Amino acid sequence: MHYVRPNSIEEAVDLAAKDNAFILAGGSDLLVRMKGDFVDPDLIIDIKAIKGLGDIRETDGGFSIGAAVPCAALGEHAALKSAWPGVVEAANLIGSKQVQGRCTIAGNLCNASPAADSVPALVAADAQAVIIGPSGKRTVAVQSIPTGPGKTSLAAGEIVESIELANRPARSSDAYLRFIPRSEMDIAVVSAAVNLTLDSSGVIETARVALGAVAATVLLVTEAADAIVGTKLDADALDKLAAACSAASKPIADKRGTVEYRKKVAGVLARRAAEIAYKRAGGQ
Amino acid sequence: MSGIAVTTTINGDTVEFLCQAEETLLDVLRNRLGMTGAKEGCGTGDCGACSVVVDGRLVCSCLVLGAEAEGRKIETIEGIADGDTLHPLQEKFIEHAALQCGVCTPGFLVAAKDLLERNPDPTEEEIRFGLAGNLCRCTGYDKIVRAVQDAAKEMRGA
Amino acid sequence: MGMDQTFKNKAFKMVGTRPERPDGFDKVTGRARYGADFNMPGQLVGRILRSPHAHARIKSIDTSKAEALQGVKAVLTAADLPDLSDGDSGLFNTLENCMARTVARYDGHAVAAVAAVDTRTAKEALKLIKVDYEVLPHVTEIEDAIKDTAPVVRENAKAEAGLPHNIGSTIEFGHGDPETGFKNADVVIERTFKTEQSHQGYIEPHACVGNVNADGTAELWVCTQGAFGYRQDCASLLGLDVSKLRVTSSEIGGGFGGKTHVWAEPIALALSRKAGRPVKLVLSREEVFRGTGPTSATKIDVKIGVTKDGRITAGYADCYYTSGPYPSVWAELGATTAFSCYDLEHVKTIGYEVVVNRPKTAAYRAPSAPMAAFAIESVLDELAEKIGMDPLELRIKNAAKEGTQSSYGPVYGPIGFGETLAAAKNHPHLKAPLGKNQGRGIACGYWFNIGGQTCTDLNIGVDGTVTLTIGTVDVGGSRASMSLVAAEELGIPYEQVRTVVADTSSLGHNDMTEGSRGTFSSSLTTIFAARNAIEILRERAALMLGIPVDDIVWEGGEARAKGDSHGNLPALSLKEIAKAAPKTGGPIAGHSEITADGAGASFGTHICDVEVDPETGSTRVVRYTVIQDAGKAVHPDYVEGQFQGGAVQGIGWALNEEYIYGEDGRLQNPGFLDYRIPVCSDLPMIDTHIVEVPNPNHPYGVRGVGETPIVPPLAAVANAVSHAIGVRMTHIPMSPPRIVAALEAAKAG
Amino acid sequence: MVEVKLWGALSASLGSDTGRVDIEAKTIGELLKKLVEEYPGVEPYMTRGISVSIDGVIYRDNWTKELPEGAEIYLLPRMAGG
Repeated sequence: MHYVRPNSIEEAVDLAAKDNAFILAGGSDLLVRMKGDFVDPDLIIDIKAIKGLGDIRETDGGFSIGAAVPCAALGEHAALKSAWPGVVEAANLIGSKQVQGRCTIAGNLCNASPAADSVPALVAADAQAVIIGPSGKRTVAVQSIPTGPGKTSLAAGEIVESIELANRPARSSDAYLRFIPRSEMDIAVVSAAVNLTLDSSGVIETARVALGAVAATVLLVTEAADAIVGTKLDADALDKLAAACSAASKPIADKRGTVEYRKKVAGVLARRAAEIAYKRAGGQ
Repeated sequence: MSGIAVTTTINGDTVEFLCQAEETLLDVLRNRLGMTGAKEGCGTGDCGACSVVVDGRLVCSCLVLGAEAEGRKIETIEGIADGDTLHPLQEKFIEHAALQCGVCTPGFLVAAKDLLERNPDPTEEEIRFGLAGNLCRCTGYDKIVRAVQDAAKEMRGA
Repeated sequence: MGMDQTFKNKAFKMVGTRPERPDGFDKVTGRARYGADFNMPGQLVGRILRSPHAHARIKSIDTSKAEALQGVKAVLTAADLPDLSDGDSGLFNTLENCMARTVARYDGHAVAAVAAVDTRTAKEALKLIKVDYEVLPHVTEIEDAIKDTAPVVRENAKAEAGLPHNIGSTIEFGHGDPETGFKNADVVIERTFKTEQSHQGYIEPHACVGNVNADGTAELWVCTQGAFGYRQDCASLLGLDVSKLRVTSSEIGGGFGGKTHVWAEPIALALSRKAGRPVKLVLSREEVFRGTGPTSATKIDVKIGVTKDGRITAGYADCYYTSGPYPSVWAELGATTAFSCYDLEHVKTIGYEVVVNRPKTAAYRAPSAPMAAFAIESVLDELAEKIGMDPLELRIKNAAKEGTQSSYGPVYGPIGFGETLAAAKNHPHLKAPLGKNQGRGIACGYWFNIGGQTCTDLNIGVDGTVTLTIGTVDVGGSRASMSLVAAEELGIPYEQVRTVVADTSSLGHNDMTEGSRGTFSSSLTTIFAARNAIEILRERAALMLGIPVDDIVWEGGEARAKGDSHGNLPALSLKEIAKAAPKTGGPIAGHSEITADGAGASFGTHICDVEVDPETGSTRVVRYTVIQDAGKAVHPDYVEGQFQGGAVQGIGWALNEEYIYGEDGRLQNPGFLDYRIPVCSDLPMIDTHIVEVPNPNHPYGVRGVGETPIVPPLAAVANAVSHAIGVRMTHIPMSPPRIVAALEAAKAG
Repeated sequence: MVEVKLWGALSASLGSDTGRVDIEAKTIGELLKKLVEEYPGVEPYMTRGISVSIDGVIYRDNWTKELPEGAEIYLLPRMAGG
């Protein structure tokens, strides 16, 4: 096993193309998998020394979050927190304070766990991932990266460089909720993120609803969004939203929850997240 | 296999060591540097007993590679007291009987110190959530929370 | 004075105060040394290979490739260990659990071990060991195990006549005739309760360093609840001389019963013996869950009858407890404690010890009592509801008191159960209003407490400072308590006493710190050792003053001449006598070696408020109060700490902690992420109220306190949840999916 | 002569219908010794460990403890703890 810490993204890309090479950003997934003997890397590529990857940049179009930014730093960035409260609250629910000091949203995305906390919020936010690889740079929607538990669409040598969050119109907000048996330090049994924009009268103009831990990948549930667009999130709209989320959920039964439980709670959380997002966006 | 040469700063002292790529910072602290204050309760970031601060960030040292320590500033439980003068948190943990077996105590102190540096006047809820990454099986947390509250008060000079 | 154990209602100067613990500085600075914090020169790294199968015959183990790997110094299988097949079955089982001999009996059962120069080599060597398994059918659940068609967990075990083959033993307690009692009842409730397997969850994994020399001398550094017990077990299992094996207990990072049994320690010693070098063996968290002592899973069928005015007419319980592959005493302890809080005319309990393909059940804090209390206290709660009586009143009405014949036989002496109930009745918690989706539960619990072999030395230094050497491992502050007791007896300041825990070569045998015996037993020997030392101090003072020893009394930490004829003689302080000791006869020390008995039983009453989210089944404990009889709290901080810690372990068990096995018989959640012990943000402050009804068999009135606090919480939380949601919960843990499922089932009728 | 009360299973294996037996003994040690002599069926229970309760106080390992006249004496399985 070798450890390298390249100074440039190009160098990292070259190294990442090698067999059994793993990217180390926060390490909160990689080191756990190494400890459990699930992986035994030949090469570990620490990307934290690469210039820019540790920064959150405010661009003309929004925010660019470097792949090596620890989640704790998201919560300390006032402008980001104010613009994307749902994304930030999701990132700040991963593991513990100690884990948040290490883990990154890019890592959370690339680890491709169906229960990843930040991914539903990023999907609801329509976040884009900037990918650099042997054949250059490309930008894709984050939901296209995880393709199944532990699997991604990234080609050999491809590295996520940053996550991009676009500016939203006024009267927009988002929220993320997850269900865990404890109050902290847990993996989502079910999770839901809602991102919405209101018109001046408080009617929902656009919405995106994403669910975690109820399928092999995060689900973007358009039926759920449709159920609340054009409404002021009245009781009927909320019921329809919840029903759409429960219907869209295709969970497995495992040690963390049953199929029935996850389907039901997916609806419950989506409803609650929608209410929070609506209020944050200025809805009454 | 040759080791990786690392130069780092631990509790203000420059420290050099050799380690293998797969060794964690916790392994290095405990097995190579003889600093056994950080404990391995799980090795997977779930218990907080190995908490240290790296470049101002509270982390589990079991989730950091030793090689990553190069050029960093690391603070451990061994550096919290000023010589034989205990930090107020250490004093309050003893005074409030906030430890029984004591194996989680180093991690709690490192985490609590980080918490109070970020938030000198936390509510009980903020303390509880701030320390949720540290497991204690003996105390039920009651006396730990009280010790942190009291230390915060003393540190604020209130 | 002397060895008189009876309670003397003396006024205390030290006992009952809250000084700082002597090991505090080490523990807050990271200097305290736990199991894994110690190294021996030239030590090797030990690692254990564990069965991936729940049940499999070991046809062969090929270790040749592992042995050939550069850096591997020893590979161990059961073939390297003594064959105890024809000896004591208890020892045989203990050793077989440490390393499977012919059959791996659970997922995680050790089958081989290596000692190598470093971790990487040791891990590599494990991969090179080839075990040829013949996978056998397995059974992990009680309901399946007690079927006649169930896979046989213990192939050579003889079942009791008429009982399924996986029932290792049965036991029955009680008096009167329950059937008669049920006939006299106005309301009878019969229900089945289930609890899942929980783990002690100590934060420090098992760790030791063992060294066996060619001359048969050996040493073991280890985190344990009892160095002497580990010495006895390791020596017996490996054929070592007890006196040649020196065991030193490290600071212990939690045990709760789990570190009263040997696990990897005999393996470390056997590896060292084979490799000819010291071996350090530290278990991973996963190994702790898969390979060391969880508690029993249980199924308990309860039937209780009451009259309309709240008198219990009869109680009956069938208690099924899993013991892993090795039958032990777990069902027995459930059956003894089930109804022990109550004064019953007709009561009967039957315990069934069920063997399953799960890890060997180990003691966990009041072992077996919490599950039985869950069943009984739940039914009492429901009965109270049915007859329209306050649940606390029902318990007050039926509470055991001095003179009551316990459900397991003997008549109780002075006990403090009634006082805990009275304190609960007057507690503001009971009167506090409840909010929406909130419910309140109360429950009671009992634990016997034990004494046992105990030995203590008290040595007085020439400067008059005192070293108290105890042999009961300090698991939660007992060194502070023992210093208080020694200071109390000698009449000197607390700071003048230092208490240390002895290794096995420095003191006579001490039983484990288990059964809540630590403070009870070692305080007795401390008192006796101090009194022994005072006799010598008086003799020396007499010599120094030139008067008869009978004219000297020990008061206020000094020797005083009594009687008119000695009016002008100065009092001699302990320091003055100590300073003269080299000239007056040599070192001054006191000793005590006893089998402590008469540990007073301790009863507790808990009050719990919860709030349940009916949509997600999420439960938060919003208020919790522990009321318990401590006899006399020597150091109240650490008594409260036991109350709080025990209650929270019970809360975790009640709500989330459980072993989850897959269809393949493998443990699904061997880590702190999915085995969810409570975190700080899950809990409120835990209020405590110490009741003090003196134990008549202790000079200060001390009772054991450590275990009782975990007995009531399963029931207290379950009663609170049941009231909050209006549905009776009968399955622990009450995880969110179980609560939602119960609500849906109730809705569906 | 002291009257010794037995728990259920032990009582059955000693062939006692009443749940009690009379033994001529002055100490716990003597009691256990006589018990094995007179009731060989007790042997397996002895191996597992027996405690003796005298007037409600449980003794686990104390052969020298005297059995007072008229005391309530109960045999119990050996208690353990965590």
